[in-house]
Formats: sequence, C-alpha cells, structure tokens
Amino acid sequence: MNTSLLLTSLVFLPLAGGFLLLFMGGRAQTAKITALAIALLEAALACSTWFCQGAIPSAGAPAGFFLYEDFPWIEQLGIRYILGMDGISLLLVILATVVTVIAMLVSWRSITEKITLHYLLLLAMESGIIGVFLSLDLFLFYLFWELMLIPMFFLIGIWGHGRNIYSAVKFFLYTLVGSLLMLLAIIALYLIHGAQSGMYSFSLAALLGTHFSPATGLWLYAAFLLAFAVKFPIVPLHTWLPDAHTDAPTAGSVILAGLLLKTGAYGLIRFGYPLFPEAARTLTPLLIGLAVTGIIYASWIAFAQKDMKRLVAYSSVGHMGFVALGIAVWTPVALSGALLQMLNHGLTTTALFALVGMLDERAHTRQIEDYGGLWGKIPLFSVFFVLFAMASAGLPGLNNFVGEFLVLTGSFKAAHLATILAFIGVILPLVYTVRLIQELIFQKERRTLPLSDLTLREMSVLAFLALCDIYIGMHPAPLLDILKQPVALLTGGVP
Amino acid sequence: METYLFYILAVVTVIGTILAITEKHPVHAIVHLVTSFFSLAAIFFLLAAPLIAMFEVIIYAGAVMVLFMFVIMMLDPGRTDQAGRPGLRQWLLPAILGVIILVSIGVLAAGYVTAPHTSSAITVREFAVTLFRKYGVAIEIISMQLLFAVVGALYLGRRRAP
Amino acid sequence: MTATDLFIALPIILLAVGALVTLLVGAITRTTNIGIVIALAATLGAAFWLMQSPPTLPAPTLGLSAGGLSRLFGVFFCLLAAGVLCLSVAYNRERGISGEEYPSVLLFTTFGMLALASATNLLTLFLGLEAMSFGFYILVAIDLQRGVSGETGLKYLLPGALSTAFLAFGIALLYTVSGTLSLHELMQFTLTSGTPDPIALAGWGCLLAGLAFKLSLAPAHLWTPDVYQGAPAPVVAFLSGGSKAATILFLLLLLPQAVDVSALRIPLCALSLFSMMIGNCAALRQNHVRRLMAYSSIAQMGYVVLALLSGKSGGYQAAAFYAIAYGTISLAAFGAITVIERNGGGETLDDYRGVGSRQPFAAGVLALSLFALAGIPPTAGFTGKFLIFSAAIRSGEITLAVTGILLTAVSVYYYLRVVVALYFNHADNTEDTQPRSIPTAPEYAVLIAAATTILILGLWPGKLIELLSRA
Amino acid sequence: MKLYLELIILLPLLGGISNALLGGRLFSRRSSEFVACAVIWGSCAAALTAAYSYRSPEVVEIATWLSDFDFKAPLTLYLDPLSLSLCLMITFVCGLIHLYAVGYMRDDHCYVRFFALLNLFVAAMLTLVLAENLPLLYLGWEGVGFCSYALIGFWYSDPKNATAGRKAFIVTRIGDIGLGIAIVWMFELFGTESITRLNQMGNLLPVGIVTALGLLMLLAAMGKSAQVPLMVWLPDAMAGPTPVSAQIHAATMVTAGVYLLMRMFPLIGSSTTVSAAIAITGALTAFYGATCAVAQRDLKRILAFSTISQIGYMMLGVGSGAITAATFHLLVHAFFKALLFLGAGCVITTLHHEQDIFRMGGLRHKLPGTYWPFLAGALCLAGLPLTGGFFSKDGILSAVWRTGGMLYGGLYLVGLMTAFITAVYTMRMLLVVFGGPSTPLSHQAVDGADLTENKDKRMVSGVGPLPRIMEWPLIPLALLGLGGGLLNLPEYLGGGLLHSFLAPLTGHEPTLPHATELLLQGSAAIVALAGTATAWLRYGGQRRSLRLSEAQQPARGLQAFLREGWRVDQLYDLLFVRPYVRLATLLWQRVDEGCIDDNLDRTSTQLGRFGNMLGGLGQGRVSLSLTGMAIAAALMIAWLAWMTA
Amino acid sequence: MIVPLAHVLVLAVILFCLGLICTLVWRSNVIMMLIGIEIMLNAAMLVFVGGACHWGTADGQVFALMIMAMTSAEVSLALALVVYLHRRRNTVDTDEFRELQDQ
Repeated sequence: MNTSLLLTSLVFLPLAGGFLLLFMGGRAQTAKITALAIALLEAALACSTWFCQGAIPSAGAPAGFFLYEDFPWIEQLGIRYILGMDGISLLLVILATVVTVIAMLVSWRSITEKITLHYLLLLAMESGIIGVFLSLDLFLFYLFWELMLIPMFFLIGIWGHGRNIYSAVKFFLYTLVGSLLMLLAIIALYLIHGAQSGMYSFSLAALLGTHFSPATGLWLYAAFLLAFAVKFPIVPLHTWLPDAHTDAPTAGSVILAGLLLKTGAYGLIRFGYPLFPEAARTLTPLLIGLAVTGIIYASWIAFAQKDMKRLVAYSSVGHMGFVALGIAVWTPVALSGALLQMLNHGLTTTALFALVGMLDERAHTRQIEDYGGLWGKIPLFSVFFVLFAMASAGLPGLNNFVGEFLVLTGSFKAAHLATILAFIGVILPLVYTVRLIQELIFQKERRTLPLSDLTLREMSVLAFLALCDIYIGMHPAPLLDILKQPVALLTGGVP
Repeated sequence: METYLFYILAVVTVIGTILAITEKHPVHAIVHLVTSFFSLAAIFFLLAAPLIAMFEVIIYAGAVMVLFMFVIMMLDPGRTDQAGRPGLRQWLLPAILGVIILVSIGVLAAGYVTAPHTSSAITVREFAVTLFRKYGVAIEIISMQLLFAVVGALYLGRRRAP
Repeated sequence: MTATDLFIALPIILLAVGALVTLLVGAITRTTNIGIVIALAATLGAAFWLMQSPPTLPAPTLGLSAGGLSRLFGVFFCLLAAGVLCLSVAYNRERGISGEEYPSVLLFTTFGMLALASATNLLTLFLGLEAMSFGFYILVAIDLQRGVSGETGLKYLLPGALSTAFLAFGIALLYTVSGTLSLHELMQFTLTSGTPDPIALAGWGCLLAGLAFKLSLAPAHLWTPDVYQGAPAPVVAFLSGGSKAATILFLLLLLPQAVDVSALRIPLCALSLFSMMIGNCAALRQNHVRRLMAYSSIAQMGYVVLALLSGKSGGYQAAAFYAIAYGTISLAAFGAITVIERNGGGETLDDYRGVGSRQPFAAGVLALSLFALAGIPPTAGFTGKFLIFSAAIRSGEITLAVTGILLTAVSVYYYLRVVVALYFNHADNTEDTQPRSIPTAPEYAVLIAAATTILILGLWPGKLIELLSRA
Repeated sequence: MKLYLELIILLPLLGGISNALLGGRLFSRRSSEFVACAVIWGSCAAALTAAYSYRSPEVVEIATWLSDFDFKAPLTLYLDPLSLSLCLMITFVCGLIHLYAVGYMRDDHCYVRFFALLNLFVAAMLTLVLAENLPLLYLGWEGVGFCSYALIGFWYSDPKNATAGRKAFIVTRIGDIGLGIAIVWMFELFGTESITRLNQMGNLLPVGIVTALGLLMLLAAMGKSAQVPLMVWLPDAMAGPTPVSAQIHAATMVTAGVYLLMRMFPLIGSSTTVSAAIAITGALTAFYGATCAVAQRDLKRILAFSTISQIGYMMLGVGSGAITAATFHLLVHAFFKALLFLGAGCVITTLHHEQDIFRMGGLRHKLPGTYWPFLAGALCLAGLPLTGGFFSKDGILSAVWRTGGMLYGGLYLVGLMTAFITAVYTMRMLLVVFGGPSTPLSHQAVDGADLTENKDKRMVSGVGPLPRIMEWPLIPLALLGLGGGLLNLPEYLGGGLLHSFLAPLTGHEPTLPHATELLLQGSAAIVALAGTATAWLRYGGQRRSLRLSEAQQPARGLQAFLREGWRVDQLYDLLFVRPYVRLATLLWQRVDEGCIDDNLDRTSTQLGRFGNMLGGLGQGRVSLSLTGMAIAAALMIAWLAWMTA
Repeated sequence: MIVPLAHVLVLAVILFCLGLICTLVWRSNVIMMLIGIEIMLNAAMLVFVGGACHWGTADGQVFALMIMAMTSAEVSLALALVVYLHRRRNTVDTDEFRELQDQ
C-alpha cells in the first residue's frame, strides 16, 4: 500500500469535498448526501490507517510515527509541511472522522436553512481538526489550530439559538486570546532554537532539544498552557464552554465536545510537555490542582443546571478534568488513561449531546423541567439515554470508567491528595446524572410534548456509539496497546 | 553690517509674524504678514539666495497673499470681526506646545556649533544646474501638481445644480 | 537623458501622460468611461513595464532608481490603482461622480506614489509624497453630491498641510545637519557620524509627526474615521491601501539610511502602543462600518510601527510585507464595502444585517478580509503579523509584542461584529425589499484577485518574502 | 472448572442481554420469563457442578480487561470456599426469587425490563463474588449498584420511587470512594490488584497503612451493606418491587460489603483497629436497625431495618475475626430474610399493595400457605432456639465473647440486647400481621397518607388468589432457614460443615470451651424467648386490638424518633443534601457566572466604553486633529531633544 | 555665512512655532489656519536656505523653491475648498463642520 500522501489526503479530503459542495448551492439534498459520502469516505480512509501501523516510515520520521510526510513549504522562514501519525494521532483521527459523520447524521433534519453551508463548514472543520492532530510543524499546527475556529464560529452563530451570537463571539475570543499568546511563544521558541542551532525551523522534532533558561521556559510553557487550557477547558478558563454548547446547534455541540476539546489536551501532550519538560514539571502542581478543582467544581455546578445542554457541557468540563489530571502527572498509565478518556469522552458526550439534540428537535425545549416520564413515551430513547448517562457517570463496564480509572491509578503515585479528591469527584457526576435521569426519564410526564421515538437513522448512530462504549468498557486492550508505544516514548516508560 | 541687518530683519520678521497671528482682522493680518515675508526675503538675500528671495517676494508676498486677500474679500467683506479673536484660554495649549518645540529645538540649535564650512557662493547657474540635472523629476512632479491644483480648484469651484 | 533614464522613468511618464490624456479626452468628449479605460491602460501598462523591465542602476540625473523595493511597490501601487479604478466604475455611476477629473486625479496620485517609490533623494521623496497627498485632497472630496464631501476634504487637507509643514521642516533640519539630500550620501553620513546629531533627531521628531498623520498613528489619527466615513468607498480603498503603503515605503527608504533606529525607539514605541490601543479600543463599539475600518487601520499601522522599530531584526521586511498585505486586504475590504454600499446598503452595522445572504460574494470577501485583518491564518494578515511579531521578539520588544498580541485579540471582537452582522443577524424585512444584487464584472475581477492574493500571501508568502529580503 | 465458572456468570448475563434486546419483540411473555428463570437455574446448576468438582482454590483467567504498562486487571475469577458457598447461595436464592417474581409481576407490562435487570443483577453479583482482582470486583460492585438503582426505581412514574433509587445509588457510591481509593492505593503499594496476592502481602506493610486501607474498605462496606452511618438508603429502597427487595436488599447485594471485608480480611485483619472499627460499626448498626424496626408500621420497612440490623451482626462477626460465623449468618440470613420478604410480598399482593401492618390481620387463616413459611422465617429472625438463625447468631455472639476485652464485652452486651429487640419486633410483626381477627381492609386513610401512597399506579386486576408460584418458593427457603443450623453445628454437636469447609481460608479459628459455649447459647435462647414473651404480652391476643386503635394516633416522642430511623435522614438532609444543592446553585450563579463570567463581560464592557471615550476624542473637530498632531510632534521632539542629547 | 547657522535655525524655529500656534489657535477661521501653515513652511524654507548657505550647495535652495511651488498649489486648492465650504455653510469656522464624528 502506497502511503506516501495518505496523511495529506486525510487532511484535505474533507476540505476539497467542501469545495465540491460549493458548486451544489441550490440542491441541498444532493449536497447533504455528498457531504455524508465524503465524511464516510474520510472515515474509511482514517480507519485504513489502522492497518498502516506496521508500515515502515519514511526516513527522518521520529520514533513512533508510522506515517510521516515532510515537504518544504515556506523555506524562507524554515517552515515545513510535516504530517505524522503515531498511535495517539491514529485514535484521535479516527475519533474525528467518526464524530463528524455522527454530527452530520444527527443534524440531518434539524438544519433547514443554508444546508449546503452547514455541511461545508462541518467538512472544513474536520479538515482543521485532523490537521491539528497530524501536524508536526508548529507553524502548520497553529494554522490548523486557528482554522478550526472559524467554522465553529459560524456554526454557532448561524444555526445556534438563544444568545448564539454572544456565545459564538465569546468562544472565538476566549480561544483566540490563548492561542495568540501561544503564537508569540511559538515564535520565541523558533527564534531561541534558531539562535542556538543556527537552523531556523518550526519542526517539532528539531525544536525538542532546545534549551531554555528556567524563566524563559516557564513563560513559553505558560503561553502554550494557556492556549491549551482554554480549549481543554481547565477551570477557571471554562466559562465559554457552557455558553457555546448551550447555544450551538446539535452538530456544533457534538463536534465541540467530541473533538475541539480534545485538541487542547492533544496539544499539551504533543507539544506542551515534550517541548518544555522542566517548565511542565514546575507547573505540574498547578495543573493538578486546577484539574481536580475542575473535576469537583464543574460536576458540582452541573447539578444546578436547568438546561440539559448546559448540564452536559459542565459535565464535559468535569470529565476533561480527568484528562488534565492524567496529563499533569505524566506517568505512563495516567497518560494512556487520559488519552483513552479523551476518546471515551468524545464518544459518550457526543452521544449525550446527540440525545439532547434529538429531544430538542422534537419538543423544542431543553429545559429539564419540561420533560418527564420519557421511559413510558419513548423507551428506546430512554434506554440509550440511561446507558450513555451511566457511561458518563463512570459506571464500570462502560468506557468512561476505564479512562478515569487508569488516570486515577496512574496519578495516585504522583499525587495522593489530588487523586483522593478526584475520587470524590467521581461520585459527583453520578449525582447530577441520576438527577437528570430521574427528571427526564422517570417521573410522570410534566408537559404534553410531541415526542416520537428514535428513527432508524438516530438509532443506528446511537447503537454504534453504544457498542463502542461497551466495547471499550469491556475490552480496551487493543486501544491501550496502540497507545503504549507513543506513551512510552513520551513519558519514558517501558512499554 | 550685514550681520546687524540680519538681526534687525529677524526681529522685524518675528514681530510681523506675531502681529499677523494675533490680529483679529484677516486683512490686517495679511498686511503684517506681507511685511514679515518681505523681511524674510531680505534674509534670504543675505543668506546668498537671491533667487529664492525674489521668488519669495513675487510668489509669496505677491501671489499667495493676494490670493488670500481675494478670498477674504470675496467671502466676508462685512463680517470679518464676527468670528472674533480666540480667547485667552484657546491660546494656552497651542502656546505650550509651541514653546515646547521652540525650547527643544531652539536650545539645541543655539548650542549647535558647526565647523565653519568654506562655502562658495551659490550662483544662479549652479542653482539651475542642480535644479535641472539633479532634480529633473521634481520639476515634473511639481508641475503636475500645479496643474492638478488648477483641476481641483476648478472642480471644487464649479457651480452645479443643487 | 539616456535610454536607461527613460526606461526607469517610463512608468512615471506613462502615468503622467495618462493623466493628461484623460484630462484632454474628458474635455473633448463627455463619455465617462473612456477616462477610466485610459487610466486603467496607463496603470496596467506601468505595472507591466515595472514587472518586466530589468533592474537597473539608478538614474542620477533624474533622482530615480529602479531597485527591487521600488519596482515591487511600484507594481503594487499600479495594480492597486487599477483595482480601485475597476471598483469605481459602477460606484461612481451610481453616486453621480462623473467627469474626467476622477480618473486623472487618481492617475496623478498613483504618479506621486510611483515617484516616491523610485526616489533616490529626499526632494523627490518629499514631492512624491506630497503629490500623492495632494491627489487625495481632491479625491476624498470628489463626491460633491454628498453634503459631507467638503468637510471630508477639509478634514484631510488641513492636517495634511500641517503634516507637510512638519515634514518639510524635518527634512530641512536633516539637510542642515548633513548637507545633502541624496539618500545614498545620507546613509554614508549617518554611518560616519556615529552618534546621532541632536538636531537631526529633532528633525526626525518633526518627520515622525508628519508621517504619523499620513499613517494615521495616534495621537495624529483623529482625521481618519471622519475621512473614511466621508470619502467615496473606492477612494477609501486607495487611501487606506495606497497612501499607507506609500508612507511606509517612505519610512523604509529613509529609516535604514538616515538614522539609527534605536535612537527613535521610545517615540516609535509610544506611537505604536497608542495606535494599537486607541485604534483597537475605539473600534470596539463602533457601529459605522467605515469608521470601524478606520480605527482598525489605525491599529494596523501601530503594528507596522512595531515592525519598523525592530527594523534591524527583519522588521523592515515585515513592515514592507505588511504594507503590501494590508493594501491588498484594504482593497478587498473596501472593495466589498463598495459593492455593498453601491447596492443600496447603508453604512452602519444595522444596515449590514443579512448582507451575507443578499450579497454572498461581497460578504464573503469582506469576511475573508476581516479575518485577515484579525490575523487569522491562512491569510496575508496572519503572515504579516507573524513576521512583525517575529521581528519584535527578535529585537527584544517583548512587552510591546505581548501588548500588541493581546490587543489583536481585542480587535477580533469588532471584526467579528461585522461578520456577525453579515451572517448571523437576519434583517427583519429587508430580505424582500432588497433584491439580491450582483457585482459587476470589474468588481468581481478585483475582489477575486484581491481575495486570492490574500490567501496566497497567507499560504505561500515565500516568494514575496524572498523578494523583499533581496531588495 | 473454567467453563463452569464462565457459565455461572455468563448465563445470567446472556439472559439479561437477550431479554433486553429481544424481550417484548421476539419473545413472548412466557418465554421471557422462562429465559430469565432458566438462566439462573442453569447458573445454579453450574455452581453445583463447580462445587462438586471443587478440590482446592482455583484462579481462572478468562480474558484481558484493563492492561496498561504494569497495571493489569484481567477478567480473572477465583473460586474458593467463601466464593463458592456464596455462589451457591446466590444462584439458589435468586433462582427461587425469580420464580416468585414471575407470579409477582404477572400484571406488570414492564416485565422485560424487570427480568433483564434482575438477570443482570445476578450476573454482576456473581462477578463481584468470583472476582479475583479488585477492579473486577469493583465492576461487579458498581454493576449491582446500578441494577439496584434501576430496580428500586422500577415503578419510575412515582417520584418517590425514583428518588429512593437515586438515594440508594448515591449513598452507596459515597462508600465506593473508599473502595476506589483503596484499589489504587494497593496498586501503588503492591503493584498488583490480584486479591489472592494482596492477601498474602498484608504483613509486609506497616500497620498504619493496613489500618488506613481497612478503614477505606470499611467505608465501602458501610455504603453497600447499609451500615451506620451510610444506612439511610436501605429503608427507602423498599420502594422497589418486593422480589427486588428480597433478592437485592436482603439476600445478596447488601451483604456484598460484608463479603468484601471477609475477602480482604487476611490483609486488613492484621490491624486490630480495623477489626474494632468493623465490630463497633456492626454492633451499632445492629442496635440501630433493631430499635428502628420496633417502631415501624410498614411491613417492608420493618424487614429493611431488620436487614440492616442483621448485617450489623455479620459485621460484628467479621470484626471479631469470626469469618465462618459471619459467613454462616450471611447464608442463613439470606435464606430466612428472602423468605420473609417473599412472604411479605405475598401478603402485600393479597392486600392490594397495602403495607401498613396495622391494617392487616387474621391472615393466618386467609393465607396459610404464606403463614407457615413466614412463621418459620420469623422464628429464625427472632433467633429462637434450634432454628438456623439461632445458631448463626449465636456463632457471632460467641465469637465476640471469645475475643474478650472491655470493648468486645460491651459489644457482646449490645449484641445480646439487640437479639432481645429483634425477637420483640419480629414477633410484633408476626402477631400484628397474621394474628387477630381478619379485618376488612379499610381504604380510608387513617393516619399518614404516605402509607397509602405506596399503592402504586399499576393496574391491579382484581384480588385473585395468590398464584401458586409465589407460595411454593417459600417452602425450600423455610426449610433451609430452619435447618440452616445443620450447616454449621456448634462444636459440641460435632462441629460445623461450613467451619471445616472454610477452614483453609480462615485458618484455625479458636473455639470456646463447650461449657461456655452452652452458657452463651443458653443466655441467647433466654433473651430470644424473653423477647418473644414481651411481644406476646404487648401484641398477643386481645391486646392486639388495643395497639391497633393506638396506632390510629400519630406517633409521638420516642416512637416517632425510632420510626423515622433516628431522624438521620433529616439530619443528613440538613447537613449534606441542602448545602450541596444550595452550593451548586451558588457556585454556578455567583462564582461561575457571577464572578468569572461577569467580570469578563464587565471588562469587555469597560473596554468598549473606554474605546468609545477614545473614539469621541476627536469630536469631529478638525482643530483637535491638528492639535493631536502638534502634541505628538511636541512630545516627540522634546523627548528626542532632551532625552537622547 | 554672515551669521552662525545656529541663529538662522533659532529664527526658523521661532517662526515655525509661531506658525504652529497660529494654526492651532485660529480654529474659528480657516484662512488664518492656512496662513499659519504658510508661516511654518516659510520657516522650513529659511532652514533650507540657511543650510544651503552653510554647505554651499544649491540643493537646499532648490528644495525651498519646490516648497514654494507646492505651497502655492496647496493654498489654491485649499482656498477653493474654503470657498466651496463657505458657499454651503456660510462660515469659515472649522468647528462648524462636525457632521462626521463618532456617534
């Protein structure tokens, strides 16, 4: 199998497909189907990379990367076009393609205006996100990093509801403030490295060996951390997220929770820690503290929410706290747990947002107090809802448990107190989850709402996600095996 | 002798200018200014620039000031005083700014010592050579500009249907 | 005058002759468009000549040169003028700006810019700049149908004249110190003299004040929003793109030669800081799109100054790049604004509501250029900012760089406000009353060209950077 | 052996899944019920086969589960006497309860969900019991928790039921924090999660750490086994259908905590502090449960408090190091408590879901098929001599006595007192429910309207006679309860079967001299009889109607205090629940939105205002524009002239 | 050179500042503002002429001449504008023209 341009096609196929959609302006139905076909093709392509793990990478590829592409781009500035895929990227790319397909499917009917544009933006965002997961040149990374903001901004702004404009702008600004400082840090890194080695380059592999004075390293790392922490989001930089989620359309929420949040964690794993190991170590207590605070704080707040989407959004913050904890302690088990948790959170929260979106689509309200007794009315929906809610609450046997448990196992050694507090944080999700289930699924119907049970399309999406959840919950070994090598390389653990 | 003349002319220039800018009637101001420009022209003459001195008199004191005069007459023959002289308070900030610049550059300039440069007098011929050889394009530009001044003025001045 | 001189001067002559011919033709026939066609031909011809002519030695008798930077900027000015001309056709027809004056004055303005670009001495430089400004004095007030036109002219002319006085005085002081007007000799003087002469520095103070007006740097920026609001949209495109670029070029030609930039650091810092701050903050709640763009341009020029003050570490290239990038973005943005306003749209954000669906093309280009101004990749604006901040960090201006980047984040807010108005707010009933209007072919051409350039400069800026670093 | 063990767990799991996926569509009602019961009995058969072929403790690895770097937690099962005996008990009792449930749920149209969850519960419970490593145990642990939650709230349309389920889930989960921390801590300490290996390594550690681990696990056990102070969920859990109460909240799940402690006893038992803590918890709980049970008037709540109390005994046993006795009591208790619940279910079904004992009466004649087994169960519970309950309870008490010392002496007394109270409330229940004349059920609310609320919204189709399938599972249970003593006879009667069976696990437990043993048993018997007598004096014969009329009045004083479970619920509500809810809103609106978000918004507003101010500087005057330039010039010139010169 | 260059410079600066003050002060009369600018430009010319005299090169004089020409062009345009504005609003007070400003 010739894999020479596989990664490039992986990145740009959706974008190219998106442009194809431009020429279908009026024919919304065709555009929709084309978009889905492209997304499915992309997913197939992504899955095909699974089988490339044994491939012999091209010369110059860093260890662990089985697919690697390196071309000159802006030579005058030492900017190269470098894409690479290792186990971490592989899983996240597959997640990205899957979540995009799901995002398309869940918004199949709810989007009624500017349909073509909607799907175009989804595809563009997929490109951006996959680009983030694959690029190994900081300039390229930054490009994709910013690029994925714009489609999301439009998604929230055009098809959102409520205070969608406020939320869209807030989302954009919040994330931009962080990433702009990161841009400065990237430039500084580039200059420092250039001054040291005489070779100006943005390539991650080249920059890894740069030495800093502790203060410089700390500042640069802080800038990186800020950018990633906003995306993560780590408390107290999370306040954009509930707003953005609440006001975004279903597809937007799905992608936001399923993918965008992962980019922050990914960035920290791929760039933040490896580039500034010493600074990272210095700030580890801070990150651990914030992570645990986030777990407890966000889960606690989630309990008080009245809007389902907002509740799920806060739960996202809490769950990502585990990821942050896993990354912060940077032990092999915790890190692979964190990565798995990213995946799990991507699947579970996607499903929850999809479910909430389905309710919203039918009854046009997201207030918890408007619902009740769904089990009697739409049992199929309810079964899935309980399943995913339980997964999100960390019920063993379902996927989230695996990630959280590995994170906690791995982090206990490094941070006793934090882990103990995080354990307390484990039950808080249960508190709001059972409350949500009770108010929504149980009790009596509080208002007569035009609800109908899942359609075949919706059911297939949810069934797929449910299977993934259970599979990962019961047999995470294949995924953990894929992560083993890259994680070992990053943390210096023995695979 | 010439040196004294310079200082006398300088004083006249400055006084003329001060009178011009404090005069509330524009026509009077123009008259003061013409005086000032005449003495400035004399200074130019003293500074070995007879040609510039001539132009100063012809163009500035003559053409430009007359143009001003025309416009003043045209616009407002009867009500020139109405606008009135600016009040004292309005003078404050400009005066401060002016003084800052004056003192800054003035002090620097006063302390500015240059090696006496053995300069030969600049003849008209030299002037012309410099003008046409060295700065050929400049004449081109300035002539275009004058042309377009006419174009612009005509455009602005053209009466059109309201 | 040798053949070389002629070759070098040809573009300028072409433009001058074009301007005169336009005037003459205008006097003979009243067909409006013929003037524009001639002007277009002149600009494109000049651009073509500049592009294909080989680089040559300076022509001493003319005070002109055809170095890399001059030619690059010359081409840029000509193309910009051509673009503006294309934009003006339909706009002027609708606004009733007729007559040969418009194209010929525009040509004259371009002529001034080109003269400036190829100047080798301070006199030509100064006169080129003044000719350009002079052209703009007329252009901004050219739409006499509008009541505010005269006021616009006044607001540009008076400060312009004052800035001329400052410039002249500044150059005079420089001349007094060095005894030469030639840039080349000036450089040698600077190199030999060691510590900068205080009088020369005072002259630089005057110069900077004068240029601050042209670049609309705070605190000499107050004219900008008013003029942007009052002038015809294509003229604003030219003013914003061309005159700024020309002024930057003026500085680029003068700064490295005539003075040790480190001596000017604090004033430049202050100018940069104030401009970034005032521009970005004042635009935040601005509802008038053009005023908003004016404040944005104030801020953008602040970034350019940041590049200039870190000139030695690549800042000059960055500033040059940014000048061109910003010019292109301005053309795209104001081109789109031209189209939108021409089609009966108002000028405030409220009027822009729903334009995204009524005029998708223009709105798309406007959004693109706004994102470019905000410095979002992959656009020219991002590359420009990237270069500027690289230079700033390299020269150690960390504080200013961080402030600048934070203010960039602030600036995104108001750019987004426009985007929000374009796409997110649905106008309540205008959807029906205002039909979808289609840009004319020239407008299409210009907007597509500008948008493409923005993207190309964002994705493959290597070529331009190389040209600049060679120049 | 691997196959048997796999079958034990897989059968209920498959039954549950197939019922969930196919039930209601492909399966008819009958086949659904059949599948549900068949898998449990199949599992029971597998357990029996396993027992038959059991030679020595065995570890069976089925598949990998969690495996990451040095962390390994495969799906490994461990069969030893303890888990085997529990397996047998669970499959058998659950099999009977499933059969019973077929009758009990005959009118409910949500039977698919019911049976699927019930099966899943059994699977999870068996996983818990058979797990060889702690994460797997945790899997089962949480699995039973979830099933319990879903089944308590089975009749979800009543908010009270759902709330009860939620409460159960959350409170047990609080205890799980302890288990979770213990698991990861042990991994850090030993680098393994295998229970067998952990149990061998207890002596490698300083006592302090063992104590901490033990206390953490005790916390988990408190949650799961409804021990003080986490016992509040169990009485409310009675909101579920009665088979659920019998299966989950009496026989199996609630004993999981005890099981955990027994399982890990080799590790944690080396710390006397832990033992004492367990014992104290147990004794306190036993006393608490018993006192509360005395005052209840809801049949199922009486049983619930008695369960709490009985599990307290088991904990007491564990705390005294008497694993055998605790296991013994666990098994016997499972039988008779299941029996009691099932009997109560029969009563309740017959009476149209009336649960107030003071509105029952005379059922002795009406429901003889229920009465006699129920009587047997009550005798066991009351600990009347020669019943299984008597022997098992006595085993625990004698173990406590044997441990000796001030503390255990006191605990013994508490245990004895509790035995007395137990006899009292058991007999009270028996006498009030079955004794007296048969009273027609009055449907007018007498006092607490809450009691009638439990008559849930299911459609009750007539009073039809009790289905046979609901009565006959009582009989084997009654036999086992009564004859349970044979499982582990006291030493002087030839020694216990269970004792020797468990010996490899528990090692040699010291025994008391026969005389002391007899003395202790005698005193226990006396206490039980005294209790019975007291109950008879108060509720027997004519006095019963007196109490009935007394019960018309709302409860006051001590009685109310006890009936409301020492008002612990209210206390917790005040201390934890309300602050939690309040703080959630507070954090959200004051901190998240009020502080972080509002400040950001305010900053941006201020920035905008500042900008407006800056924009207004020009005022549209050209003169100011000139002034601005002049200022710039003046300042720059001044700076350049003065600062650089 | 009959006087030190410094004295010429001082005179020029004085004139320049007077011109600046005139421009800034006379906001009520646009014609006076223009006059102020003329004074400033004259000051610049003085510096050029002085410089030319000092260095003995004609460049300064040429520059001064060009300034003169440029100024007259500028003044003519400016005055045309003044006339135009006066025709519309009947005033020469610059502060009367405030249609364009931040709302």
